[in-house]
Amino acid sequence: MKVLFFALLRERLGCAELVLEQNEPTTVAKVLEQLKSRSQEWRNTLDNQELLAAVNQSFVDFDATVQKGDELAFFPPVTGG
Amino acid sequence: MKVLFFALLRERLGCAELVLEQNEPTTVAKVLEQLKSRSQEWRNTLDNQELLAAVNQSFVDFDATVQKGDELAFFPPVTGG
Amino acid sequence: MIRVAVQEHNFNMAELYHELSQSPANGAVVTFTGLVREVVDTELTHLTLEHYPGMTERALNDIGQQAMARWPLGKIIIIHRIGILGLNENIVFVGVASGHRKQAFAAAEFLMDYLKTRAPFWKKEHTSAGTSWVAAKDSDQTAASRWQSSKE
Amino acid sequence: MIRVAVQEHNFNMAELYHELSQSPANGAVVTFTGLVREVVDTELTHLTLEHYPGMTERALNDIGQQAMARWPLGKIIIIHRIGILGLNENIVFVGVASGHRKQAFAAAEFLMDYLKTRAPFWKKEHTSAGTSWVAAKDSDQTAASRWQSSKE
Repeated sequence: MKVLFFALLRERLGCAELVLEQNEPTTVAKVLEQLKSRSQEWRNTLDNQELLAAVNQSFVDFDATVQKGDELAFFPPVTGG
Repeated sequence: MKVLFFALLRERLGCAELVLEQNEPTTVAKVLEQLKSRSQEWRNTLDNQELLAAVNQSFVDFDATVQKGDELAFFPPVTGG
Repeated sequence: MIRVAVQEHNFNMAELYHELSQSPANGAVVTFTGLVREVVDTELTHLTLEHYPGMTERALNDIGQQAMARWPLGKIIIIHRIGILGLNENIVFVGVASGHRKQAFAAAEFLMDYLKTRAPFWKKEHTSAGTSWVAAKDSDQTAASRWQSSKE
Repeated sequence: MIRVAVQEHNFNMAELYHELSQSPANGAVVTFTGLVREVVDTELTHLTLEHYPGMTERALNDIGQQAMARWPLGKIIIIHRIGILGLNENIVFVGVASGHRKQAFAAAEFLMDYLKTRAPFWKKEHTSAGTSWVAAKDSDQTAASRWQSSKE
């Protein structure tokens, strides 16, 4: 599973993209917990930021299912236009 | 006093502009009555048409005063844009 | 700043947009353009646009000033064409530049609603079946009157 | 018909207007353009626009389809620029062609409200005082949410 980060989140984490081994279907919320457990810095950043999530380039709630081969993205509220 | 007619009104009356002798101040409504009395055709046209009026190029109600030297205009509801 | 024009010749969208987008204080530009539209069931060849010279410019300026008094706007342009206008030709342009989009949208719609009911222009349709003056629409009166009860 | 584009280069207003005004069935064209606006108290030199390649195009198309489902529209164009954008440069263009003005205005405003809250773009301001990501505005969420309770 590919996980993408954008904008402020990408900058704070110092990471634009990572790959997670994930054989069983899981949820966006569980992946997020797993990411927070990587380090105190990741936890702080992901806790302190209002986050949006997309799976395969569509917005989803955090209880949405993600599985092997999916593209999961986390990012701050959008500010285009 | 100059009296102007536009669009359908101009066409029906066969008149774009006429000059009325008017030494005393009067009202738009009274001028309209005077115009209707010119002929049965004028009466029919001015009775059967929803009319707007302007004095010196500003919209007015029919009880507005008009006087010597004013430019009075009658026309149908506008349809620009 | 308000600029109004009543003219026979067409307007140039690129120039108008340039004029509207000059100031770095204005982050939002909204434009409306009305065009000669086909008429269902009859073959429209063209419109003729009659107006009340002098009063039209006054009325358009007045409408522009009312919009300026309601919203913080940087620039308003109103252009109305007159004379003979073929199918799909431009009739009217309203452009508004403002700091924010909400005000720009509201002002542009206000300007069109007021122009439709308060500027002395009259359209005549020329079709394969003959000519006829366009009737005023109740929906335009309704659209204009809603601005009297609300400030937004 | 919906056309969306995400691009670094500027857009050409004359060409876009031409594209919107082709059909004689559409008597009304409304456009919105958003530009880089000066920032009060700091000297803004430019913005950088980041986006989520692939998802942006999908999101813009989806927003366009929602507008098409709500109103009878002839054509929608949505263009969003990315990369480095200097003061007063164009950022975003939304254009709608429709039979009547009311629908064209409503659709253009809807498209902008949804784009502001549902298309994955992020602005970063570069000023004399440093750089900072632009914060999302509550007013944009409010503007977008009103379309959920009303069909007009």
